[in-house]
Amino acid sequence: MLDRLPREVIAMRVAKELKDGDVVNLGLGIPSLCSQYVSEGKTILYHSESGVLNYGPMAEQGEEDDDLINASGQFLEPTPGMSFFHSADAFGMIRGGHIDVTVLGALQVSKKGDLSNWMLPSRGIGNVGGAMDLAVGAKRVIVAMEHKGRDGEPKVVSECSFPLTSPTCVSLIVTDIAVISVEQEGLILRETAPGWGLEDVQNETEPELIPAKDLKEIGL
Amino acid sequence: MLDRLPREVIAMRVAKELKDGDVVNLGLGIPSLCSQYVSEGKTILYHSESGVLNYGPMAEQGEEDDDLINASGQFLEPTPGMSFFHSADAFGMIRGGHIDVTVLGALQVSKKGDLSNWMLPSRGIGNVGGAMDLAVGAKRVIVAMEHKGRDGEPKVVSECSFPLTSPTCVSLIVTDIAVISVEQEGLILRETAPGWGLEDVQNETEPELIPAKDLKEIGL
Amino acid sequence: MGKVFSSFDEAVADIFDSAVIMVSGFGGTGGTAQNLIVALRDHGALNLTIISNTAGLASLMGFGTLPGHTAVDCGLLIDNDQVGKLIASYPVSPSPSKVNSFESHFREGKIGLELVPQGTLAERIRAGGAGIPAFFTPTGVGTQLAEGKEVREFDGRRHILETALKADFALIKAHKADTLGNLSYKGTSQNFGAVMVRSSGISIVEVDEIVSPGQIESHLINTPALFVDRLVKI
Amino acid sequence: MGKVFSSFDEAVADIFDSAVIMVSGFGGTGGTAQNLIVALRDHGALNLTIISNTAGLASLMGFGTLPGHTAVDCGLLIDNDQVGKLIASYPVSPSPSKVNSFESHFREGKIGLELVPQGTLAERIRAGGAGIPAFFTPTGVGTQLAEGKEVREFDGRRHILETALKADFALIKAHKADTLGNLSYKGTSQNFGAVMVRSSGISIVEVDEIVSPGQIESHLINTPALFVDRLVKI
Repeated sequence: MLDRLPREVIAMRVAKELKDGDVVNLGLGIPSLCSQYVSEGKTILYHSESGVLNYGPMAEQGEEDDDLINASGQFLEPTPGMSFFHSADAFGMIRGGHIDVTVLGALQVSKKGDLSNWMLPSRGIGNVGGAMDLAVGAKRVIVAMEHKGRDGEPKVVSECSFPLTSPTCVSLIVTDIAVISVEQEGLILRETAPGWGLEDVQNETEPELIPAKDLKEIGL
Repeated sequence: MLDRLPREVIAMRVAKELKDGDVVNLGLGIPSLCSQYVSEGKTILYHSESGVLNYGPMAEQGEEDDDLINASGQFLEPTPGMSFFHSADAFGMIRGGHIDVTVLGALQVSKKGDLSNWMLPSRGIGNVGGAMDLAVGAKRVIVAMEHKGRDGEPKVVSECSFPLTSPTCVSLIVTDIAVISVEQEGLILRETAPGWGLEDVQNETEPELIPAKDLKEIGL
Repeated sequence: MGKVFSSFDEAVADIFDSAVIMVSGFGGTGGTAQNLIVALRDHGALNLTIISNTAGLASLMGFGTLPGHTAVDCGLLIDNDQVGKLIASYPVSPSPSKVNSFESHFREGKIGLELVPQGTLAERIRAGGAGIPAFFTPTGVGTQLAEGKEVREFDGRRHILETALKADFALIKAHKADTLGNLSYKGTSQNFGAVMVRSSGISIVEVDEIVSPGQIESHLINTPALFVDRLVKI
Repeated sequence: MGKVFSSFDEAVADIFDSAVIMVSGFGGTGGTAQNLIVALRDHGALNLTIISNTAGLASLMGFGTLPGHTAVDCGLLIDNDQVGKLIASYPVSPSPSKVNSFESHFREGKIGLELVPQGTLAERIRAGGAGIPAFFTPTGVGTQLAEGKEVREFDGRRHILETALKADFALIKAHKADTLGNLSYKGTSQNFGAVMVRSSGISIVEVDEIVSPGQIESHLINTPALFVDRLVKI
């Protein structure tokens, strides 16, 4: 069996997409790991729906302050140049197109870039949180996720069967086996995990993948 | 000829209308004088469209700061408990119903309480400024003005012939000869300047005035 | 103009059955009016509509809560069967296996839900305070949360019409107040409170400290006094 | 991410003919980017659309201007025939006998005007920065400024639909900046600038001082860095 990349490596690959000066909002789970892997010399301004811009590392144990959290409820360390704002302004930034990149988890992504990430139909109720705002508002939406669900079902699908977060919003999908970009002509397979070929990835993907001319191994 | 009240006395009469704890926005001209005549013991929070709440006296000569002005461009003195905000918030306060009383000047007020105060038709162009927002947003609109125009024409009219600021917004009119409230049944003459009778005021007023049961001399 | 109340109970005493109540806080304890919520629980008003980002994540799972602390949030009012309807973006536990009282009440049909994207929730509350009855937003277009809503294109992009939210009361936590009602918050704890304070008929604010006017410097005031009706010191 | 420019001229060099430009300031010199306006005059871009509260009251009549000071404001660009259209709430002199260059250009048909109530102007600019393409407001209903606008009742009261304003550039004055782009303003000088900085493609800010991150304390930052593109020290 082929090796799948660990969560940290998915986050590393996503971190490569972040450019100097970008304003970035990281979702729960794998996305939240990305900030650890941004190369030095790049200044990234991290934004959180809790009402903070330019946060840095998490607070050390014993230094936690419940007036200083990110949207995952993690305690932040005070950072030079950090600023605070209320929720209407926090989402004005998102909806107004001031976030360059958001990295989100997903339950399903369709071949058109539709995103489903807020409700399992089996549960019948879910938390929408800020996901719809981010999916619609950020200039670039990157999905970071495992390629298959725990049930073994593909998560890159022809049509989302789960409730949508937003149609046609995802531009890049980074998983534990592949990097796929969403283009007008369809899903372009750009990179694969070491040892994985087009067919291996296709076997775990519902819609047809178009191999990139320069299809290569995932680079970090 | 009967004596007309000076501008200061009009302002004094309006000041009586302001209640302890009121948030008040004062327009240009006579309205701007009102704050000088509020009786001690009443706490009034003055709001200005320039982005300040709870301003106090004007700055002394030599103490002026162009980062501290009211909507009339007057320099303010720093005051304990004064706060600042941007223009969208300044008008959110107005439109959102957080201003208890605004005192405005007028070119015309109609018997239904329609207000015209932003453009002389003869000029063909005018400054709307914050007048429409205040007329629509404040809980109570008081007009403070001279009863007749410089041309001798009545300013309390049956229908406004000048461009409207807002329909049916004025609740009280205080002039140099009378205090008139705008009610469902029409304009009620509540008080008159010393020596002035119903007929004297009526002669300078286009629509019919209904004398209040307790019609009396203007009290300060 | 006495805004300072001497007890939490007194400050919530006139909250009536079926009132609409905004409750501040992002989900953790920061910015959550824990004492006012306890007072409202003790007060016992019923069939409340609660507008809140979550149904209480701090009390459920320690979200944004300091280690070793026991959190109070609007979950307490739901636990106590005082809530008939919730307007929120994050009403249930993130894990299906952990069921909060909102979710169980919801499945029993005892509580209604209006699920709102978080940014739309914040903007609807802001609109309520700013005299804007409705606005168009791109958020939610093409999803089940847009069902029944008016759709209109602007600049070639679809938007839906959302309406303002207002409340009879808001229960807010701030850091400091002066006796005029000016407020300052700490760090990320202004979140929903600094917006809700504008759109509630009566805003009730618990603070760590109440000082004289001038003791919060002008440029440190986050919420101008005109939005604040009642203050209680913790 | 170098946001700091070494000259006003360099900071406005790419402003193109027919650009839409927001200009901060309430009407006086406080909050008005006087140096950037001079640079834009020297630059000479033509047929600009200017979005500004006034057409320049400081230069016209010393409004909000310290005694003995000569003020620069967007009136300079109108004087210099660079403006094809003005979107403003207070475009002319308060006295008909004092005619500014906007009014004379307007009467000659050389400049267009969109007259907007001041609060609607501020809210339209905020909407432009917050991704809200349109909203309903009660301001202006029943007046000539509502002509041609959609009217709808909410809660029994008539409202009109207003659309967002955006710009290609904004010329803003703030007090301090750090090199990340965080801004603080003094007193009443945030007014329109703190909103315009959000709704312009490229925001250009002149400041009294540029410091390192951390030298403006977090709770003193009025405008978070993400809204700011270019900084020039006065």
